[in-house]
Amino acid sequence: MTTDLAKHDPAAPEPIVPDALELEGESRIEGRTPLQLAWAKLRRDKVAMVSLVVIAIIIILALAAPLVASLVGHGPDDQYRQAGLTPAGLPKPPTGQFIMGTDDLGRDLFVRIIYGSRISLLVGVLSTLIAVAVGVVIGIVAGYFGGIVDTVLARLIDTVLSIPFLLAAIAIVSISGPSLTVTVIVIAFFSWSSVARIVRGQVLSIREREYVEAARSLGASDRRIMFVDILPNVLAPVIVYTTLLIPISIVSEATLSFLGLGVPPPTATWGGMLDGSLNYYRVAYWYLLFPGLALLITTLAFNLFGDGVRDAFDPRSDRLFATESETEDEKK
Amino acid sequence: MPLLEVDDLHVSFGTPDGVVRAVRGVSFSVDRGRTLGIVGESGSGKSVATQTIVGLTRGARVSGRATLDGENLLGADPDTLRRIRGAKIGMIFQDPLSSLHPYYKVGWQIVEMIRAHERGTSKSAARQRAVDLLDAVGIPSPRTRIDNYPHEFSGGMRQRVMIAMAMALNPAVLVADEPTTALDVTVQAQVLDVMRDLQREFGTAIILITHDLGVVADMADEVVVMYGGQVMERAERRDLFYRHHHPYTEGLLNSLPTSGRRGKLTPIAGTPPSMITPPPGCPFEPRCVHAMDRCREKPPTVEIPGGGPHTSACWLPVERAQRTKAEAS
Amino acid sequence: MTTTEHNAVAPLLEVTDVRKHFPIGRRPLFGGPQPVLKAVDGVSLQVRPGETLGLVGETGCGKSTLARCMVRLYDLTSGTVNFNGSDISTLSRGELRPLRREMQVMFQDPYGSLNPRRRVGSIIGDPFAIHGVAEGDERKRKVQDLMELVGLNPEHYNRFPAEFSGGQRQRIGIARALALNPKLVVCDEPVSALDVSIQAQVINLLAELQERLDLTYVFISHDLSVVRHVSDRIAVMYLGKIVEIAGVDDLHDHTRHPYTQALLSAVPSADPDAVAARERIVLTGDLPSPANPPTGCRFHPRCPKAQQICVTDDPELVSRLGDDAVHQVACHFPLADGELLTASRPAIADIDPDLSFDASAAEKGTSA
Amino acid sequence: MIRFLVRRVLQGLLVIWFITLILFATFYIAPSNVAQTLGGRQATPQTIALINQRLGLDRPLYEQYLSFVGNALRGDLGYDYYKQIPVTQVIAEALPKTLSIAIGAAIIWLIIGVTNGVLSATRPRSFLDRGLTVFALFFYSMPTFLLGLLLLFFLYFQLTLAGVKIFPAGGFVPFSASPGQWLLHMILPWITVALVSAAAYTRLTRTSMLEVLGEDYIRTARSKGLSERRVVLRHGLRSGLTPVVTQFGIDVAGLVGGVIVTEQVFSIDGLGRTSVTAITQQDQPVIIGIALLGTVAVVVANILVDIAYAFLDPRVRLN
Repeated sequence: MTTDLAKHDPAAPEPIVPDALELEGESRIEGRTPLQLAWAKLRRDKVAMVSLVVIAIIIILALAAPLVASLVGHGPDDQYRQAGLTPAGLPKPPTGQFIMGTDDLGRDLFVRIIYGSRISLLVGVLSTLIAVAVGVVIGIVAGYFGGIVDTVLARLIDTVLSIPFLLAAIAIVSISGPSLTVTVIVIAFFSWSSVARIVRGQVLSIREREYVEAARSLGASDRRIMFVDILPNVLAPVIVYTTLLIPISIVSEATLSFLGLGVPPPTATWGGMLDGSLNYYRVAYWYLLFPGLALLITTLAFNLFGDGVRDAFDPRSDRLFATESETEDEKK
Repeated sequence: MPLLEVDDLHVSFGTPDGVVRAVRGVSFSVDRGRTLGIVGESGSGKSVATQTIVGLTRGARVSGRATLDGENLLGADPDTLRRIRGAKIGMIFQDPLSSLHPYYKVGWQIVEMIRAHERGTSKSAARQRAVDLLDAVGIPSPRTRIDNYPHEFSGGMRQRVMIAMAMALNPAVLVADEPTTALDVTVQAQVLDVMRDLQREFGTAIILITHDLGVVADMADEVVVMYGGQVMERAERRDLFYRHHHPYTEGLLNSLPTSGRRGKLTPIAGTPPSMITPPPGCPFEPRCVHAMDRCREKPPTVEIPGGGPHTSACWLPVERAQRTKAEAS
Repeated sequence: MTTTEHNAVAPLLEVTDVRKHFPIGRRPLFGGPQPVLKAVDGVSLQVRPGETLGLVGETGCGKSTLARCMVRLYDLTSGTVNFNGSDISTLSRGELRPLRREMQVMFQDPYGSLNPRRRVGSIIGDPFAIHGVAEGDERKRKVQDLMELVGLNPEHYNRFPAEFSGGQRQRIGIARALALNPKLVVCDEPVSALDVSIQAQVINLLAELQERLDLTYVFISHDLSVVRHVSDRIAVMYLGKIVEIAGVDDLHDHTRHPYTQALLSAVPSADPDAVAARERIVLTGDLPSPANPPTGCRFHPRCPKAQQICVTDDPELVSRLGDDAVHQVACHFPLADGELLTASRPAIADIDPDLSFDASAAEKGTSA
Repeated sequence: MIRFLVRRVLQGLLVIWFITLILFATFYIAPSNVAQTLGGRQATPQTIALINQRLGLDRPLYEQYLSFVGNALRGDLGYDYYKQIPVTQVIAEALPKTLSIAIGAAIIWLIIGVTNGVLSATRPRSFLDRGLTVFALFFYSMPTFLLGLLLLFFLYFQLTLAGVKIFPAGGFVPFSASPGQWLLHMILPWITVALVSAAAYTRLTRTSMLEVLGEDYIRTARSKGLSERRVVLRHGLRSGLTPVVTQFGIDVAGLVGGVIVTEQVFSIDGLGRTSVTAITQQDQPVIIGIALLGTVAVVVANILVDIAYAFLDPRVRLN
C-alpha cells in the first residue's frame, strides 16, 4: 500500500544499526554509579551539606578532645572544688575560666561535653555498624531462601522487634553491670532486627525480578545471586537506614546513661551529665542546657543528613528516560 | 463549532533533570457522536495532552486554548473544572485494577460519582442507576456484582466497571486513555464493542488514546498522530491509513508485522527524542530518512487537498500522499 | 518444511505430558488436598533444530510457565523434557548448569531483566563469568563483539542499564542470551514491552541472528501478528493446554479450533477496510480460573459449537479432518475450511454467563 | 476470618509462653543476691538460707518454673519480695498511671502526626511542607528525656519563678480524685511522649500519603470531579493510613515500657518506673509480672492490627 516511499528510499535503514549513537547527547553522565549519582544530588542539597559540615566538626572535636583539654587546661575528670564551685558548693555559671560553666563536682562542662562526644560517636557508629552487618546478612538470607529458613528468621526478627527496648536493656544491664561494651552490644542487639526486616522486604521483591531469574537461567549459584545480583540493589536503603540509625543509637546511649545504665561514671557522657543536672538545673541552667544542646545538635545533624541521603537515593527523581507515566509522578 | 476544541496546547513540567516539554503546540477537535483516535508511542505526549484539558496535570505549565461546548477549559477555576470532570467529560484509563479504588465496592464508587454531581439524588436512586449502568456495560447479574470489590472482577469486567462509572452522568465526551492496552485481544474486542454501543446510544464523543494502530483502524473516525509532543499528521481514518503523507505515519505502519507479510520488517531507525532537549525543528527529523536542512528549523503544517481536514507537518511535497492514493485505488 | 521433512529431523527439544501445578492458598484446616493452580496441565510438543515455534495464548494460559518448564527454570510436577536427546526432567540445579550454555532465555521486560546496579559490560559478561569461559581482557573483547553483533555501541561497555532506551536494553538481553552460543533460545514476550517502531527493530535483529547463528527459537507472545510474523509453527494455548498446533499458514488458512478462530478474529488490524469486512467473533464470558478449570474441553463454556460431549470428554490433540501430522487440534467438532464460528449456537444449556473469576489465582498463573 | 483469628491467637499464646521461658531463665538462673539484700548486711548464712527457702528459691528450677506457670494461669503472679504485697496489686497500682500517660499521648501524637502528614503530602515542597518537615526532624532528633527536662525547666521552673504556677513538677493525681489536677499533671508528660512520636508519624504519614496520592485510583477520583478534600480524605487517607495503623499498634503496645524515661523525669510511679526499681533490686516476681504484661500487650496489639487491617483492606478480609 505504501510501496512508493520505500522504493525511492536509498537510505533504507539497515536492521542492525547502532541506534545507541543517537543518544549521545542525553547520556553525558556515562558510567556513573548510582552511588556517584546520589552523591552528586546530595551535594546540591544545602541542608544536608551544612549537616555534614556540623558532623565533621563534631568528629574533629571528638578526635581532638585531649588537645582541647590541654588547651583549656582542664582534664575531663578534674574536680575544681575551689575554683569550680560557688561557696555554697553549687556549680558555677559560664565564665572566662569555665566557658560552659561547671557541674556539681566542679568539673569543666565544656571539656566534659567534648569528651562526651567521643562516647556518643563511638557507641552510635559502632553499634550501628554491627547492627547493619548482622541485619543485612540475616535479611538477605531470609528473603532469598524463603521457606522454612525465612519463617524461622522472620519470627526471630518479629520477636526481637516486639521486645520493649528500654525495659530489656535495663534488665540486661542490671544483670551484666553497665560498661561501654555492654552498651554497644545491647544497642546493636536491638537494632539489627529493623535492618533485617527492611532488607528482607527488599529482597523478597527483588527475588521476583526478572534479572534474578535471568541469572538463574544462566546457571548462577545462590551465593553469586545473593551477593552479586541482590546485594547491590539493597545497598541504597541500607545506606539510608544506616545514616538514620546512627542518631537513634546515640539517643539510646544517652538514654541508658541518663538512667545510670550506660557507660558508668566518671566517664563523661552527655546522658550522664543530663542525669546529673536533674538535681541542679533549677540553680544551674547551663548544666542542663549545654549537654542537651550538644546532644540535640548531633542527632539533628545526623537526621537532617540522613533525610538528604534518603532524598538523594529516591528512585523517583533519578530517571533518565521519563515516560509519560513517570512524568505524571513528577508533577505531584 | 466542534464540541471539544483544543488549540495550540503546550504543557511542560519541571523535573530534577530539567524541564520536560511534554506537549508542544497540539491542536485537535472532536464532535458529538464521533471518535477521535490519538496515536503515538510512549512519551509522545498523548496522555498528557488530554489530561491537561481536564486539569489533571497538577503543577504543569500550560498554555493554549481548549473549549468544551464553547466553555473555556484551560485556566478555568478549579471548581468549574471539577464540575466538568465526570459530568461532561468522563475518563477511563489503561489499568482498570489500579484505577479503581481497591478498598471500596464498585457500586459505592459509581454512586459516589453520581452523587458528587447530583446532590439531590438519593442513595437508593443512585444505586439503582449504578445497577442499570453495570447492566448496560454487560456485567452479568449486576444486582449482586454491585457489592463486589474491584479485585473480585476480571480485567475485562473491571474495565467495564470503569466505563459504567465514566458514563454514569452521560458525559458529552469520553476520554479513553489506552483502555485496552492491559487486556487480552479477545477481551479488548468485548470492551471496544461496549464503547461503540454506548456511543451509538448516547451520541458521546470519544477521544481514544492508544499506541495500537489496529484499535484506531477499528474505532476512530478521525486520527491524530503524535510524536515528540507534536501532532505529525491528522486525517480521517481511511485517509490516514491509505493516503498518509507524513514519514512518521508511514514508518509506524511499516513497522507493523501485518498479516501475510513475512521476512524483514522496515522499522524506524533510532529512538524517540528527549523531551527535555527536543530537536529544535521537526521532532522526527533525527530518525527521518527524508530529512532535509529546513526540517531542522520548523516543519510546516500543510493541508493535504482531497477532502476532509487532512493536515501533515512535513516539508515533503504534497503529491506524495495523492500518488499513494492513485496507486492504492 | 513438509511433513516428512518435519518428522525426519530429530527434535532439539521434546516436551512430553508436562504438568506444572502451583500450590495456592493454605491447605484446608480439616484435611483435604492442597488446592493447586494448574498452570500447565499436560502439554506435549517438539521443537526441531533451526525452527521457530510460536507459543500464543492469553494472560494466564500458562505459556510462560511452559517456557520455564522447557528450560527447567521450574521443577516439573510431572512429565518429561528431553533436550538434545537427553532427559533433563529431573536434573538438579548443579547438573543443569553445563546445559545452561546450550539453552537460554530472553525475558519480556527490558527494564526488569537487567540488574539496574550493574554495568552493561558485566551483565553481558555474566555467562562467561558463571561458566568460567573467558577472563579479563578476553572477556571484555568477547562482550564488545557481542555488543556489536546486536547493534550496540561497544564503547558503552561501562554504562548502566538506566542509560539505555527500552529497545537498546532488549538488545543487551539478547547479547547476554547469545554469549555462550546456545542452540535453543526461549524468547518470553521479547517485544511486548516495546513501541512498534522499536519492536520491529528487535524482530528483525532476532531473525537475522537466527540465520547467522543457526538458532532455534521458542517464541512466546500474546500478540498473534508478531508470532505469525516470526514463527514457522504456532502452538495455541488455552488454560494450561495446547488446543491447536500447526504450521503458520495452515493455522491461518485452515483454522480448526474455535478458540483459535476467535483469537485470530480479535487481533486488531491496521487496515480499516479489512477490519470492516471481517466477521468478528466476540467471545462471551471470562477466562475461567486455572485453579478450577471446566470439565471436559476447557473451552466449552465459551464455545459456540459446544455439545454435551465437550462437557464430559477432554478432546485429544491429534490431526483431524484429514490434516497432516503437523497440524493437530484438540476439539471434538473442529471447524471445516471456511466454516465460520459466528454461525454456530451451542447445544448445551449449562453455559454460565457469569463465570466467577478468581483474580488472585489467575494472576498467580500469569508469570508473564 | 475466624480461622485466621484462631491461628493468630494460638501464635500469640506461643510467643507469650516463649517469653516467660526466656524471662524465667534470665532472672532465675542469673546470680541472685535477693536474700542477701533482704537479710541485710549482718545476715548469717542461716538467715539467708531461710529467706531463700521462704521465697522458694532453693527449689529446683523446673519446679519453680512449673509452680510459677501454674500460679500465673490462676492469675497469681507471686509476691513483691520487698513490699510483701501481690505482684498483681503492684501492677494494679502502677497501671492506671502508665495508661493515663500512654493513652493521652497516643491520641495527641496520632492527631498531630496524621494531620501534619496529610497537610505535608498534599502540598509537597511547599513552604508548609518544609516547615512541617523541619518540625518533624527537630522533634524526631530530640531524646525524650531531654524534651521532658526542657519542658520542666521552662514550663514548670521558669514559669513558677515568674509567678505563674500552672504545671506541677511531676507526680500523679488519679482522675477520680480530681480530674482537673489529673489533667494538669498529665499535660507535660503527654507532650513529652507525644511530640517525639508525632514527628515520626508526620514523616510516616507524609511518605505513605505521597505514595498513595500518586496511585492511579486517585487520578480516577479526580477525574470523577470529586472535591480535592474528598479525594484526599476519603480516597487517599483510607489507604494511606494502613502503615500508620500498623505502626500505631506496635507503638502503643511498646508504651508499657516506652514511658520509662518520662515517668522517671516526672516522678510518676507507673509501670516503667516500678520495673526499673524492680530490676535494680532484682525483684524477680515484679519484673516478670510487668514483662509478661508488656508481652501480652504486644501480642494483643498485633492481633488488633491484623483485625484493623482486614477491616481497612477488603483484599485481606476476603482472602
